[in-house]
Amino acid sequence: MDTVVFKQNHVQPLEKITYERPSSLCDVHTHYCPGCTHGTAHRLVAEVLDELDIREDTILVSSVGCSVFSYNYFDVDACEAAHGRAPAMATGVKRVNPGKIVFTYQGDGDLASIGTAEIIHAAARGEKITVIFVNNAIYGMTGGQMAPTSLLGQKTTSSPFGRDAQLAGMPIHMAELLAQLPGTVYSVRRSLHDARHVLQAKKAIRTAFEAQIDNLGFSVVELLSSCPTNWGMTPNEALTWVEEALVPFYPLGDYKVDERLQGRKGAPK
Amino acid sequence: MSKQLLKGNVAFAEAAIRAGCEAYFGYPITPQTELLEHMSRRMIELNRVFLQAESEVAAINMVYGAAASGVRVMTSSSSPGISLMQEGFSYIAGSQVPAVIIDVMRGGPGLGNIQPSQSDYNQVTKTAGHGDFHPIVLAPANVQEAIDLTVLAFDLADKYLTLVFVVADGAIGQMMEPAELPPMRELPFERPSWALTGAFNRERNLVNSLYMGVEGLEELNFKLQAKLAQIQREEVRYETQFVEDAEVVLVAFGTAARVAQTAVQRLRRQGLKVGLFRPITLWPFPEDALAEVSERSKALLVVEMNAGQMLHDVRLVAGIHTPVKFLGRMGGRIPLPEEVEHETVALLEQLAVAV
Amino acid sequence: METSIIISGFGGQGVLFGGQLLAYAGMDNGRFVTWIPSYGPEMRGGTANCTVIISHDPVGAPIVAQPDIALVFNQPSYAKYAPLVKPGGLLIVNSSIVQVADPRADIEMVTIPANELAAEFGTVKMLNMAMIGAMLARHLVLPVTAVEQALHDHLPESKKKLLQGNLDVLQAGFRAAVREAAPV
Amino acid sequence: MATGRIVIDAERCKGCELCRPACPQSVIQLAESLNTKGYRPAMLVDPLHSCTGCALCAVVCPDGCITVYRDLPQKQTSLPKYEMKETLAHVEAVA
Repeated sequence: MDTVVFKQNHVQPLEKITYERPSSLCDVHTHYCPGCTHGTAHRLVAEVLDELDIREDTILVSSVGCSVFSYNYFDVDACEAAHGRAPAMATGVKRVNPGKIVFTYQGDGDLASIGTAEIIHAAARGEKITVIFVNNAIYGMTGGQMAPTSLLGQKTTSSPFGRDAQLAGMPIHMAELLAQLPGTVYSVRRSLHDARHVLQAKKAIRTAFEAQIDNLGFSVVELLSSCPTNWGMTPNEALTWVEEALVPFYPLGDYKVDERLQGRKGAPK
Repeated sequence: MSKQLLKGNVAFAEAAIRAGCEAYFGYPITPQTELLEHMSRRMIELNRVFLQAESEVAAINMVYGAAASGVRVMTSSSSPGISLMQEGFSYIAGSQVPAVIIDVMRGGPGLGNIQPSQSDYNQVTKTAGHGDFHPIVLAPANVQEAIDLTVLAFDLADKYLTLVFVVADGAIGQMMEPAELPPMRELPFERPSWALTGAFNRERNLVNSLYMGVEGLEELNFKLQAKLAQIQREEVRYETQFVEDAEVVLVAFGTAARVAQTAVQRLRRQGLKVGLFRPITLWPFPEDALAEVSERSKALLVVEMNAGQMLHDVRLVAGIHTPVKFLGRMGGRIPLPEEVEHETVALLEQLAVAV
Repeated sequence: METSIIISGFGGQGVLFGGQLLAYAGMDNGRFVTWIPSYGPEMRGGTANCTVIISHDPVGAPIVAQPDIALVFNQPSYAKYAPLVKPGGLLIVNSSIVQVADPRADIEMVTIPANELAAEFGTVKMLNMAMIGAMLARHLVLPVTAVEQALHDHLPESKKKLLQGNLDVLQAGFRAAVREAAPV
Repeated sequence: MATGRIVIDAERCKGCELCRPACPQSVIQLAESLNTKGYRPAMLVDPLHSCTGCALCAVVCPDGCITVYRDLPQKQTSLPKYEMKETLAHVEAVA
């Protein structure tokens, strides 16, 4: 997509665009807080849709949580599911549109709490959908309550003394869990805390969509993400917390990569 | 096409298929399971979509997804499963996509039992989940009607972009009667313009029930109310028997109406002036027609297989001038014609004394 | 004219199919019919019963308090339905299993050894046909030829090889009931 | 060393500053003025033309505000800066 700028009366271009806003994003401003990496995740998905040239074939199933308005941000056909039900709704959409690309975009409360049955069974069936799972260890939209993925000791508005395993159980590792299911062909965890990891995340998202294009089965990318507002940090402090607290507890890695996906961008070497 | 001896549940399923149902999502629950089983075989044979979901909650949300994609889709369940689906109904209502739900009711509350009941009247007619909405609710009283109303349900769902329920009690689901199936309809080649099919050479489509602004949501509600008003004007259905000169009119739907019909026929043979009013659409409730009947008669007797749910709608129509009595059996019990006769005769005697 | 029939036994005695066969025969002869089973946990290995109504008019209530006819295949069914038969009605009892106690004077009762008849003329699984045959001998609800035709037309394809056996047992039940009715 | 520049959509920018530490050349700062939303948007402050067009700022930008340009190698000796700016302004105006 290189765009070149020509100097008048010169044959040679002066400069070229090497990075621009992906066309699969709508030309609107998002409602996300400053520094929220939801925006980054959106951009990566849109870049992948552009690169694979599948925007016109893609249907988004939004979920409930901070990303509830994601249907306003992607320039694709979209619907909005009930809280946690995106994988079920996506199943309905995909089954009657088997040639289309269907993805859900879900947060941790949606996917790992209220919607665990739906995500587990969509994966178990090998539903040919792609799931973008944004894990920021907190309920953002409702104002910072404890999430199923909140860390032990993490203070939230509903765990004011820090998450206590006796009281609230242990955080849940979804990428590992979903990798256990035979219908899953791709389950990986990436992080969005710096440029290098963002680029790795994009490769994984691309592979996840390729898995669907090739009709292989269920693919999911868990993205460790930040919530500066509810964590009470600056955006850059929040990214540091992702790196120093979330990444050690939620190890980045490839938990399942179907052999048919080996050797692609984002697949392990 | 000649008549076949068909089980109600099978009739629902095959009628849906012939009406052009392209996708079915469901979860087993007695007493509607034969419906799901029939779908599991026939839909696959026809290369259509059948999926046994992990729960009723998932099933209705799969229905929502397929409905948003513009195909004829349905699910079926029974009372506790319908309770679970209420979330999905509400989203479907708010999104204005068409879907058909078959509810073969059983006794409640709670897990209740699997015997025939009309326990879901309130939960299907009064609203779909939270919010201000009424699905269209059709109530067959025999297997032929189960077929005809299922076909109608798909047509109404498409016409009004709404949820349509066909509600039967377990007896109608389990019973076999001679009935005639309609011919198989061709499936449409094209999806509606609003459907989710990928934004190829067009603006993107959005199917959604979320309106953060007050104005937007109120505007949606005005639209929904206008649609419901139109349905109330145009889609009322009911049946009457012997109401012209009836002193007491029995009001009942589904299996209860069949029992009432037997009672009415026996009492007529004894020369007693009794009639039957049977709502076929439970929503829209046939208010005007019943009001007319109620004005002519001395009393109404509502017969239901619940503690009195339609009763309240009848009372609203009858007002304070026509007494409304109630006979209900609960817990999966079907009232017997003898009970209904007895109650009707007692009511006639009371009226005679009062005069 | 409406005739209600309850057929009751335990799962595997062909109670439900027997009822369906009568419904088919009624339908094919231009009658209004309903068939409704008891359904529930008891159908999974316990007692099973169904109600069939055959009528010249559209059928209202699909269940009855007092059937015109009851076919009881086992002891619990006898205990439950013998008292319910309408006065003047007909009770067919499978005497291979049922011990008759306190026979009612106000109904007609026919006892036939359905298991033995079925085993002799077909297989023991066909006892439902013996019971139906006996009923047809004593009640004019349908001609026996109508039920024979229904067997021809509606026996599932997988059971077609059992057709002749079923017809034979039906006839055997019919004859046994005629014999029983003859004055001693 | 390659050279380039970035254009930041100041109205879209929420001033989160994630791009600042991401920039190896430290040529991004927040503006003193506010955009219409009330944020101090990021801006390129690159008097020495040390931006390499590496795009790391754009990679971390959650709001997709940053377009990155990289200068192409020229056969003739590099044009004076003022001429290029004028040309670009002209081209953008025409576009």
